[in-house]
Amino acid sequence: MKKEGKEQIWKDYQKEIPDNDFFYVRSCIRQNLFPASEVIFLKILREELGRNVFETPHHTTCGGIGYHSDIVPMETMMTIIARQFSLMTEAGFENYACSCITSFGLYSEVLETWHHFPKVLEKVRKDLKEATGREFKLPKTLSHASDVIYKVRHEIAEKAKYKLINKHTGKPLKVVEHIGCHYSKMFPNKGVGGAEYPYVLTGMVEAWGGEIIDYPERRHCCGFGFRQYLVQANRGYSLANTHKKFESMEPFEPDMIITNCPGCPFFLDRWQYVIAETEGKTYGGKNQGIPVFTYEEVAGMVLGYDPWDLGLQVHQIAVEPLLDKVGIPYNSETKYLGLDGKNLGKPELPKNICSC
Amino acid sequence: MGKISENLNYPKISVVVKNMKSIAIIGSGIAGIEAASRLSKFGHKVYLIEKNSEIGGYVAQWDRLFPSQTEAKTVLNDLIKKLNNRAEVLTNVTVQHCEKKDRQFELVLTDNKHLVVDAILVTTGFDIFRAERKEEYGYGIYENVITSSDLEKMFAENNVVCKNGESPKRLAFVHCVGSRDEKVGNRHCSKVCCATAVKQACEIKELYPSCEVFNLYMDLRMFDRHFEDMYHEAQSKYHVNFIRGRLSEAGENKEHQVIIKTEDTLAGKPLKLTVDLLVLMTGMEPCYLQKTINSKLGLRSDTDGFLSTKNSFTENNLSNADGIFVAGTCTGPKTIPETLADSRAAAGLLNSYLMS
Amino acid sequence: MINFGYQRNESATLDLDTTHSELYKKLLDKEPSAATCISCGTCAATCSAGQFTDFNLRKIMLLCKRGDMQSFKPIINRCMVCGKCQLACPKGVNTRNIVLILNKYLHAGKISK
Amino acid sequence: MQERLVNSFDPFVIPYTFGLIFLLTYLFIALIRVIQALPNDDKFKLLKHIFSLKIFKSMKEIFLECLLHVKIWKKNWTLGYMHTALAFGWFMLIILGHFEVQLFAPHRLNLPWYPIFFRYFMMETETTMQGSFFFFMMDLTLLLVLSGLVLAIIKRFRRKLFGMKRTTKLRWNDQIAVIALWSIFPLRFLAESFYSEISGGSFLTAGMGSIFHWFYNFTENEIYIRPIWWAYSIALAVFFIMLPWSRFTHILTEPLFIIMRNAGIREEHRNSGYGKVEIYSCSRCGICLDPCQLVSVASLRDSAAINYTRHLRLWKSEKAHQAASICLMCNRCTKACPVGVDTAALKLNTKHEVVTFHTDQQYDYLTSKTAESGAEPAIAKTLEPTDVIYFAGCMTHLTPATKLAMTKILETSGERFSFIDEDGSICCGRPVLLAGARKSANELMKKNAELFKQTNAKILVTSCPICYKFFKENYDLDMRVLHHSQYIQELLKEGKIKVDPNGAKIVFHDPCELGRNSGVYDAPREVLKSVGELQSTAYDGAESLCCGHSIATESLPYRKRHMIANDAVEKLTTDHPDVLATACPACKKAFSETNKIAVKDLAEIVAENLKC
Repeated sequence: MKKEGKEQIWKDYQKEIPDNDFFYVRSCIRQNLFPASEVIFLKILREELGRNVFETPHHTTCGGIGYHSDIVPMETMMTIIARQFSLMTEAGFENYACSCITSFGLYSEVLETWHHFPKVLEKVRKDLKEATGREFKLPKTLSHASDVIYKVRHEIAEKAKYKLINKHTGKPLKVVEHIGCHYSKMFPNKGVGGAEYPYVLTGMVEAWGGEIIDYPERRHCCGFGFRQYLVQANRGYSLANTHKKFESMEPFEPDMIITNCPGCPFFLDRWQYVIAETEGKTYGGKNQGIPVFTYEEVAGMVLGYDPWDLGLQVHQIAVEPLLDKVGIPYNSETKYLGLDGKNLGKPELPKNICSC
Repeated sequence: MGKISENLNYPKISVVVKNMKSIAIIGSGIAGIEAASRLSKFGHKVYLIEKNSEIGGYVAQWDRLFPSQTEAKTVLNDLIKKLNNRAEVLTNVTVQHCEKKDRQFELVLTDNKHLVVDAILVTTGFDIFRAERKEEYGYGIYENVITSSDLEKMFAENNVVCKNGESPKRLAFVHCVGSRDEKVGNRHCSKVCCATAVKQACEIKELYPSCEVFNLYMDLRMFDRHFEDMYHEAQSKYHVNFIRGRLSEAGENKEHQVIIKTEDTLAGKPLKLTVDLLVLMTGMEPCYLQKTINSKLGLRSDTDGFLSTKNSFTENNLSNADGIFVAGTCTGPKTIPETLADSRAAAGLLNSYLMS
Repeated sequence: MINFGYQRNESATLDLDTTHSELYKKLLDKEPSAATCISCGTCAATCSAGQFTDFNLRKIMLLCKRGDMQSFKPIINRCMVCGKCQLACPKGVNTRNIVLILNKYLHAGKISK
Repeated sequence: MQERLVNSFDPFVIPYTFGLIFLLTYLFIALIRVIQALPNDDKFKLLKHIFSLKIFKSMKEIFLECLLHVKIWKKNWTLGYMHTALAFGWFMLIILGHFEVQLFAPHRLNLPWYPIFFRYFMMETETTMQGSFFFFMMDLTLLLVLSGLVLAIIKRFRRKLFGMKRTTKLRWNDQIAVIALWSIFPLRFLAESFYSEISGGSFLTAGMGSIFHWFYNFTENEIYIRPIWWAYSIALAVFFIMLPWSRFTHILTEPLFIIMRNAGIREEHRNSGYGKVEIYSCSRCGICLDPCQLVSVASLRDSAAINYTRHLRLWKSEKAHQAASICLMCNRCTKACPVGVDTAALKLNTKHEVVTFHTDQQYDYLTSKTAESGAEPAIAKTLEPTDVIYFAGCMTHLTPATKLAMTKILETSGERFSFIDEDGSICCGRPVLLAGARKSANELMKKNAELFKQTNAKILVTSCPICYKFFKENYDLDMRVLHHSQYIQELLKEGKIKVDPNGAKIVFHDPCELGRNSGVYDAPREVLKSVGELQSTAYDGAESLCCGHSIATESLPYRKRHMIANDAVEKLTTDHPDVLATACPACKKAFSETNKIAVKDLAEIVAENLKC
């Protein structure tokens, strides 16, 4: 694939990302799946880079899972989002940043709807006012948390202790980037680099020394797809999608996968285990998977945080081989210790694939 | 305006032709008429030989022409007007005998008239496939099965009705009747039937807006300028139903409606349809007299029965015999503009031949 | 191997990279006219068996060309071999022989060279 | 007549004797194997036939066909004479030889070489002249054989004199056998001529002998004389040894074949023994080549009956299958075969070997709703009782004029009828049987029969000769089965319909399945004569051509079919009829596609001229 061609496209999709003063909202599920990611995000921005990020415990879900599962109606969802915006307004912020891709897609959709149908916006204002007495302003900017990290990627690179380079060979790590579908597939101009060749994660990986690989099914969904996973009868379909992606990337021998969505890293990670346990197939060599990371985890890694503080021990696919490649030290003894230093217990490890 | 175009079309050189040459044109369809008017303008003596009592060929039978819906009459009258009685028209005769003497030809016509000409232009045209030969389609057996030329006559007489005099509520066109059909010995595509069928479908809808119209096609060949527009109009304006499937057999019910059997190849299921009127899009075949004419003039036909040309790219107006030129549909199916262009090209070529 | 209560769905893609139309090549070798089919559907329209079953020669030939034998294997012997399709085919394809060859291959497992 | 030598043996008889013993041993084993392969009831039939008076009928047939070759005489006199001269002549040489030994040296009968080399061991004394009659007879027979031989050699180069456009090509095994056969008699002639001065001879041998002596007066001890006996013996030995591996096997198998056939044994199962005998009874005479349209029109020589049997003999089952699956099964070859080899049955067996696609689910959709499409089953509809059922047949639906004509005729006749396959039908099963699938055919037959029985009809009329043959011969129906030509003939005869003659010139083409394969020749002609002027052609009746669209052929390419149809139309229309009539939808389609002449089904012609 021609890099120049992609650069041509990236030029056309440059969104405005503010530099400071963010109103940050968390994802419903990431805290369970990748508990340290959001904490690391705040830590990097606030402590490493001295940015002002506001967070409130009063914010709720955006309603996205319910909305995409046909449970929450659109009006309800819009009112929930209006309430989030009122929290931002009340806190005096206008740069809205969210951790979740589904939320990001939903906010984009709602803002776009209100833009084209002002009457709907009026009704939502009225409904919110009646229900909660709150009022809101529309955010000036809407960023996904990965946009923010993308914005500060060079600052992180300057402070980095490690580079995404294989210390044994000296060559850049081969990284697969996977963007959440709702990041820019619905509104290409809302994502960095557009929908076809999004640049947001590529930019980070390039800045931190890695090399992005292109593979045929790069655009394909990770397989989450809400209904496809939530209903057990449909899970075979979800699995088939993930399988298709891995079959497609396998020949490129990727060292790791970086993602920016709550669902994607989870499914790309856990389905590798399911495929290994049902079909005996692994994609990172014999009994080895391809480790999957969120962008915050990768940022934390290059900044030299303790891998266990990044929550890498809750991954399915063992991360140690990757840490070894980059040369990040880790202590196997402390792997399963909680924040309070107590032993969390060691999980039962599967037979067919090397796990955490 | 008219004068300017006349002058542009016919260069002054025509006036200064000194030794007048003579040409026999066999066939007075549009190709023959157009060539005759060009050649006579160049100052040559033209004999237009016609087997029927009227000139104009098949175009005289048509009502309106695709894709512009121009009346065929108008086109033909224009052509005849341009000819301006400059050619000697010999009707109700065919060539009985032909002998080449030096560079001249001596022709004996069926009325024993002798002509000595310097060159011959063959514009014998085509014949319409006899639909009776596809017995399974029931032409001549079922009263409500007609051909496209029958329908064209009905349009001209403004009397498009079923046998019982009622207007059709449901009507189907069958494409490729006698074309692309190994079983009737016609492997070629007749080129004009697809466009004709779409044209006639629109005309039916124009006439009877509530009539349901179906076009059963194998491949829809909308190859020329504005054809695709016509097709688009048939879909968007007239809601003509297009079914990709070829008729296998037709039957008749008690009400003398036609029951047709086809496969909807896109749905992948056999399809049954009862229509009030079934129109068979009969294709083009070599003129039934072509073989006789070939034997008299020493011409050759290709395996498809249409006349061979010396070279299908650069010498497609030259026959295998020196001094005998060919133009129009006798060398393969053509649309009206193609036929006219071809006969103009032949006339130009003939002129330079005669002047050399 | 663990049973999770669900299985990965088989791909519905006609994957021409991994499937090989061996059967079609054999078919062409034995019945060259198979190559001249234009998928017009006349055979399927006139078919006696097709009125009652999913037997559809046009589709079968297409799937055979695409290397997907499994999907028509169960129905290929539904044909009564009456030859009506052959009489109706505008391209002179030996449809009957095609059915017989595919049958021989898929149901008897042998096909003479 | 006396023995010339004290010794009754000479080394040159060894090759001959060895060859003979080999041949007899081979024959014995082959016979045992054939009989073993016969199903038990066929063995019983054979025994019953041999020990009944009917065996004399077989004997007569063997004499007429194997020796005199009467059927070949009927085809062409020269060809017939050639076959008779060789077969009957040689047979007589053997018989007469044995008579001589029996009469003049009965104590030597146990020596198999004695009758063959009689003139070497025995001599005529001038005083008795006892053997002169036999010597004369032997010379006469030898002359007969030699004349046949001369013709056989001429035939290799000028086959048209024998009424054959094509003849067989010889393979190496046949070539050796033919060379051996061709040398036997000239060598015998030479040997006996040289010895005529010593042993005596008649007009031929003695005459030739004296010519030799006129040139050069040799004695028996001359070095070049005895080797001729050696050569004669070796030629015989080579021929005997090659016989089982050459076309000449038929000399020995044909009598057995005739006996078995007359015993009522038929080829029903592969490897039944009868089939083997049948294959080896093919003399590869090549008479079947010319009638075969695949050979004469489509240039597909490999599929001719003789080549098919050759493939079987050589165990080339794939090639045999190819030949069987391309065959039109028009049976013109069987009709022409002087031996009566019925390759149609053999070919069905060949196809049956390969075709095994029957499964229990194959046709279940005909009686029960299938899960796949959910369409109503074909046979579930109940049929009303009626007198006459009309079954147009699958293909007649593609010639709707025939179907409409039949409906009109049936309506005019006033008979109570029902058109049972108006909305399509189950196939009769013959096409699938012809493709070799017996079980599948049985299933279709069973289902159709059930359907027909519901109507309690007395007559089943069909427009398709393929269906007709099958309904008539393979279905066990409790009703009369008529082809529509027969039914129309009956209606005309009974006055239920009347026609106005229109005087059109009509040529009738006999469909293979109706004519040659079902024996219905007269009904269609009678019907057509009532309407127009029926022209006869060289291809009437059993001589009729195939239209090329036979349902039996599987792999014949369309263009070849079309060539056959074109050729047939040209041959049938030399007298420029107004219309070419036929009585089969496939023939009608085939001929219509040539676009040369108006082609009509006879039902159409009748319907057009019905007097209402």
